[in-house]
Amino acid sequence: MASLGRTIAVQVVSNLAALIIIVALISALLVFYSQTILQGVVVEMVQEFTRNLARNPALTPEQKAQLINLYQQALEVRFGLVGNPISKVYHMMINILTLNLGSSRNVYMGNSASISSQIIFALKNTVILFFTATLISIVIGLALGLYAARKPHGIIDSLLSFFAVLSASLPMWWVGMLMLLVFAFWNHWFPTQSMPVYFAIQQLSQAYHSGSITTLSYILEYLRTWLYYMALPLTTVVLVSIGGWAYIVRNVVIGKMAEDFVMTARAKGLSERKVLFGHVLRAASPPIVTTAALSLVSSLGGAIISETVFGWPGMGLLFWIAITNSEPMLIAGNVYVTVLLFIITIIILNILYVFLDPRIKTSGSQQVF
Amino acid sequence: MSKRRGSSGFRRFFSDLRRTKVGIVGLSLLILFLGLAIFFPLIGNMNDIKNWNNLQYWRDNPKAAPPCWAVGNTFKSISVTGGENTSNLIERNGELDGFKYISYSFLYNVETQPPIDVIARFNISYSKPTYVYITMERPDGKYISLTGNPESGERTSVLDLFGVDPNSYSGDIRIQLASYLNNMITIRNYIVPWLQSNNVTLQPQDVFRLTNVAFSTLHQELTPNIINAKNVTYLSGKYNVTFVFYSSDKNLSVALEKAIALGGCYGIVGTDNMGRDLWMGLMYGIRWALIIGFSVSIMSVLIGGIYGVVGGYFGGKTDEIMLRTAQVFYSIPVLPILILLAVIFRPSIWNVISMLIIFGWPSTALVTRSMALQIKEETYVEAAKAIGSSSSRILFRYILPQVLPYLFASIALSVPGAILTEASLSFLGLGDPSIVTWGRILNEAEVAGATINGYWWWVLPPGLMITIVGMTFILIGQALDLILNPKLRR
Amino acid sequence: MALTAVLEVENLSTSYYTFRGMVKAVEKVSFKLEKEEILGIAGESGCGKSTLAWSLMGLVPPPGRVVEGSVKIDGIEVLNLSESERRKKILWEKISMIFQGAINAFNPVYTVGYQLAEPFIYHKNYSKKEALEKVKELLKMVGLNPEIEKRYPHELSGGMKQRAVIAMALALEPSVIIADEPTTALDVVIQSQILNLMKKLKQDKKLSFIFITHDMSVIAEMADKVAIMYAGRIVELGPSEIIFNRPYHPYTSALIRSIPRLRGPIEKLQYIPGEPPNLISPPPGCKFNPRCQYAEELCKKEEPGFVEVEKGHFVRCWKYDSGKQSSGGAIK
Amino acid sequence: MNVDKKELMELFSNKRDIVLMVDGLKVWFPLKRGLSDILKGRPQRFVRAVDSISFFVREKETFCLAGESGCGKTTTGKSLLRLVPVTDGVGLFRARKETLEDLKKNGVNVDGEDYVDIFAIHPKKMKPVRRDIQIIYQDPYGSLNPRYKILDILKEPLEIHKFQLTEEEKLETVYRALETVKLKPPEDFVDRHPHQLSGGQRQRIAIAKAIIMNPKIVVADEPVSMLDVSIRAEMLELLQTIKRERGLSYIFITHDLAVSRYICDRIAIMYLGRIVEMGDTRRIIENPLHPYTKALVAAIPEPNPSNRLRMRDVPIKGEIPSAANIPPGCRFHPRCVEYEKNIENLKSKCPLQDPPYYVAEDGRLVNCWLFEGNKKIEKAHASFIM
Repeated sequence: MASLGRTIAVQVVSNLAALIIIVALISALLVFYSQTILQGVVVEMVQEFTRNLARNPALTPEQKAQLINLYQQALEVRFGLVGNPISKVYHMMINILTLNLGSSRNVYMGNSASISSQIIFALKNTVILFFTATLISIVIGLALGLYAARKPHGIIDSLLSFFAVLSASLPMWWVGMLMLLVFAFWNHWFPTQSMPVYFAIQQLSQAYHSGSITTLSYILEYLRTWLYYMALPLTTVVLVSIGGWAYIVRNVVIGKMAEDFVMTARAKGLSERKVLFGHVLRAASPPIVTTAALSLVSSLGGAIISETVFGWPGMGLLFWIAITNSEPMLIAGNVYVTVLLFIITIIILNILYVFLDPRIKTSGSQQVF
Repeated sequence: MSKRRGSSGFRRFFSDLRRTKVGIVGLSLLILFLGLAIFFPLIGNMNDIKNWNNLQYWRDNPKAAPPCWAVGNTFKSISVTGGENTSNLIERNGELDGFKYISYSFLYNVETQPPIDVIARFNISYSKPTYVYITMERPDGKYISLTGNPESGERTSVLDLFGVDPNSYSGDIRIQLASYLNNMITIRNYIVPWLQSNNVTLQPQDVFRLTNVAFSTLHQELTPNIINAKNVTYLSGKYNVTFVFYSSDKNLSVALEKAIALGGCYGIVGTDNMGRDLWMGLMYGIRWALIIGFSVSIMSVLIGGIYGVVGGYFGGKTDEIMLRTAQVFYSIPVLPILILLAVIFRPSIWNVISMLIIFGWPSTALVTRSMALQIKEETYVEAAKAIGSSSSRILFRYILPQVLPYLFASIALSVPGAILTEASLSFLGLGDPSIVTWGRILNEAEVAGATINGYWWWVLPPGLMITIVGMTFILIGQALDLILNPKLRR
Repeated sequence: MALTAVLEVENLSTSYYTFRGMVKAVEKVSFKLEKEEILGIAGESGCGKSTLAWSLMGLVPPPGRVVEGSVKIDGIEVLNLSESERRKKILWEKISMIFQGAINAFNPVYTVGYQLAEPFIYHKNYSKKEALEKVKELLKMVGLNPEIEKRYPHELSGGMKQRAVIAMALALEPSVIIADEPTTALDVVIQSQILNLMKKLKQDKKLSFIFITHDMSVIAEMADKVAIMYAGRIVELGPSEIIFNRPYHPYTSALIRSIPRLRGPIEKLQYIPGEPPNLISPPPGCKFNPRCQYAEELCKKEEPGFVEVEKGHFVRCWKYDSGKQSSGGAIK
Repeated sequence: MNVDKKELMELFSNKRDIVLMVDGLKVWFPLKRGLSDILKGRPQRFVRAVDSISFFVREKETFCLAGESGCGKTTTGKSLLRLVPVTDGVGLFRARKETLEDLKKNGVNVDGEDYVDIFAIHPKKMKPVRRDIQIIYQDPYGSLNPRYKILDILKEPLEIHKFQLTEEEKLETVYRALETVKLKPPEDFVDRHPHQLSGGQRQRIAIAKAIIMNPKIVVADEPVSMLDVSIRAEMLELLQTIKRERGLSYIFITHDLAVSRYICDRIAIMYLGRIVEMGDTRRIIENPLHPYTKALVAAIPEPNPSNRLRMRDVPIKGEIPSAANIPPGCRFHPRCVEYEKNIENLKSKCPLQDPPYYVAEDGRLVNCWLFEGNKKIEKAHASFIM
């Protein structure tokens, strides 16, 4: 068992090191980013400030110059453009790692400018959409993959492989555009933008609190609203990820079907169903669970472009808004949270892997990495 | 002797590829795309691509027009050039009470839908004040004069219509009838009087409504309340638009460059909102897709492959360090960082490609490392050591040849990813503006709200091309996987 | 005393339909297994002995299929039973299998105890607790510490895994037990312990075994009756004394004389020239003719019949097929 | 150079008929230490695969290393070619003249005028010696590079050691090697790939490859155990004819004592990395002295059907321990039936001290306290040459 503890410790350390290296990379990029881009933003704001100052006759030119100067410095401090780059990178890293991200210039999501609350708000939405979509596609994919694996090279199997090939090369955001075109533009079943889901929810809760609708209809209405706004993005994500996922399951299961213990189980008179679900699936569970967990977590990063196309207020859209509005700390926070969740999952997976595959418990060699 | 071994390996390799069904489909599609990419200048024309960003070049095309095969009863564009002897063009010149005149009559036939515009381009030169008179004759014999009618003493100078120096000028002039007619002054001066003369009741607010339908109204059946009639019926038959240029300058010369009656549809895949021919963009996009796809996948697989094999074979410290770096790269969320880099450095296509390579190699490295670890344990590798072969000989003659087939498969399998990521970047507007790629076309579609305006021909084909090219390589990759020994990849 | 046959096999043939062609792995095999008897099936690699084992249970792995023939266990015809009937009534209840220890006959993610309990749970629908008791008994019976039921297969040594596999096969005390190369992967000392264990179990539990291996010495150690297989056919079948001391078939005698001995004079070992037969395009006539020193024209054209030269001793060779030729007696 | 080695070299230089003398060979693999082991300061533990063995091989002799799996016989064979790291030991080898010259050229101090200590050579400088010591592996399917044609497999040794031969001469050598292993006509085999050959044919290619540079010693690691019995005899005969023609010696590794009785001159029975009995093969098998050898011989089944009626009595207990924790004293004592029988007078020796090597009447060596009366060999020294 000792060597097992050692392996997990090594993995945890190496993953944390990876995290720190990534945060360092992001901070370096963002510092460089603020040097070039934000400098421009500051210059604009200062010019605008000088213009409306010029209209105010009461001030003498010296006072105006002084005020402009003060304003410029305040802005530079606010955007963190002061001090030598290395220490700036270092400070930014510390801020990111300790999650004190401050606030963004204006409110993009949720109701407060604090970056952490906006990220939580966006994360909540991404979880609602992408987590459920990925879960659905895992469940359907599992069933499809298992079904195809029972008759390798049968009709279902070749159909599945074709669909997997197709969905592996489908750009998700393009499928989103098509969905909007067909369902939102041509027959108006669904909204073209999902951002207003929150206003609808707010009106709904006001109507509920003012007592004008019953709890039951509130709940039904609540679900209907969510479904109404979420339908298109949800089906897109599910459509694109089912194929690939079913293909992974099919390959792993076919691999396990060729093992010797499958013949043993059959010889013992177990029905084909028991052999498949009892022995093969259980033996195939370690790789399947690992891939499932990894795809679930990487979905937390949201799909930047798909969310932009649908206007779904998730982590992806927040990242894109942060990019277009040059909000360095919002960018940093967003990426950091995605990577943090990814690495935490890998660590949990390494530990979980031990219980899934007893061979690891004793030899301690296997690594999800 | 050994040279032949290499080539026989490849020949056997491609003969296997042909055997599998999947391989045949993939291979034929690949040959098709390679052909289209290499021979693009023959099937498309290069200056379409050179002028992709020069909007002047496209101004004669209908804007955001669907492909003709898809739209049933729309007007099909007709165009004539000066001097072409066709029934659609009648040229006349001569003198009339002291003025030299040159006139071009452009005739076009309308079945159910009128053209959305009539555009004419002339090359004119004169040294005295010159005037222009445009009339339209409808199939029902009615005449509409669209500029000052010289017979009733009104003269419209070329200055008013073309904004050129009225006294002397030599060069090109161009007019778009629809945009000329769809403004208040022209409507009040010429359209309203003509309509009233044909007893069409016009309330004041109807005039405003005319501003964007004036040109098409001229093609309608004349009934009293045609302005707010529910279903519009157009007068079918031959229309004749005549451009007369007259000036006191005896050596006035006017040459018609081109006259077009613009149809409601265009070409094979239609046009975007700048009138650009999307078919050209799509076909040319193949070239860039393949360049990006191949360069990224080949480089990242080779780098990753060698790195993995060396790490796996030599093991120990190098392997450990390699594994950790590959891990770091592997847990980086690729798209956000790529977007960040693209925003900061505004990269050219070649920087984007190198960025994709930097993020691409770890996945191959991890697989080839585990393969090298497996092959290293084979008896024939130890036997090679026993007869004294050096590590490099073992690497290149024993391990790499076994890993090579897998590298081919993973090159094919990583092409779609590269194309997709570049397309995503260009879709966000971060691609290289100097080149025509599918991602960029889709970006322009998204910016112009193509989905919300229903321009399916602008949105569907580029995405379809990305998918089909991607599928081609995955089919080839799967075929290669089928004929390799899968046990090595576990 | 009239021994009742627990297993009768008549004219059994199994072929594999690979994309390279049809491989006739087992061709017209017939034999009987009496109660409390061990039938040894010996043959070199590729002679079809494992395919025969799986065909007896009607579980030939794809692309193989049983082409013809009948297999009766305790008088019940097995091959034309429906899939579910065979599973419920025959497999592991009437006929079970001892696998080669080396291959992972156990599912690595389940404990040894659970996999031994499965037959009780599915066939006899015992509860988990009752099944566990039976498993502990089984483990004691094969000389293993009952505690290992909690352990996983990879934690067992080769010898322990082999004993567990034997215990699993004996769970429902079936009438016929097929042992497919049970000791091939074991060291000689552990092999002798396992063979002793199987002998003891045969006497105590009155079992009937089919013992399949390529090692003739192990066959001599265990089998009452021996069948020698070559290219999918039984070329000689008879009591082990006859097979080992006065073999009739040229292949059997060559095989016996190519085994190096531990005791007695060191004679020059005889070997059989040529390569093992290619089953996709086998030579016409008797399949052994290319490597047989007595081969004649007839052997090259037609396949000899399976002739009972004396009580319980069958040979497939033209030298003894009285129909065509008459010189009898064993080959020296 | 410690005293023993000097003594050994004198002995070796005047025993001209001995081609290889190994003394005190140890191959210990360090065990991966857990975090807690390092913290508690526990000493580095080893898997003692080969635990100090000494033997010699004469010219044209087939010396057998026999024992069950995990006894260290293969590791011993491989250590001669330095395919495994050698922890300790002297290996005096009478190499060919050209090999000794090449070794001197790349800076190796050659001990004697016609021999060298192969364990003292740095692995990187071993290349010339590899011409003179070759290996044949057990698995015919795994020992040939699947991507090579047979011609390339056989030509590779010539290319690696830069034999000054033209292409035709190389082809000629390859053809002669194929004929030696009875793969006639060679033209049929040269262009084929390993997967197009049967197991027997591939093993012949492996033998051809081993003898193409006509080495002095060939380590044959279970060369026939994966072949069918019917073609095994043919292969053994081939090995013997090659030995006679080319005057090379075999180190024949096997677990099957019947095969070693047929082909080997001298045999060493190994248990847990140590030689327990060594001497003339026939005498040892017909009348084993060491308790482990007795058990080994008793356990081997014979092709005689009368055995089926009685249990085979094998005088041994329990299972083989792992080489990571070898029992104290005589490593066989926990399983030894003789120790159990007269535990009284042995309980001070067997479980406590490692037995020395005694010389039995017929000159064989036995590593067991039961033979305390006999002549003892002081150091684990090869000087006991009969």
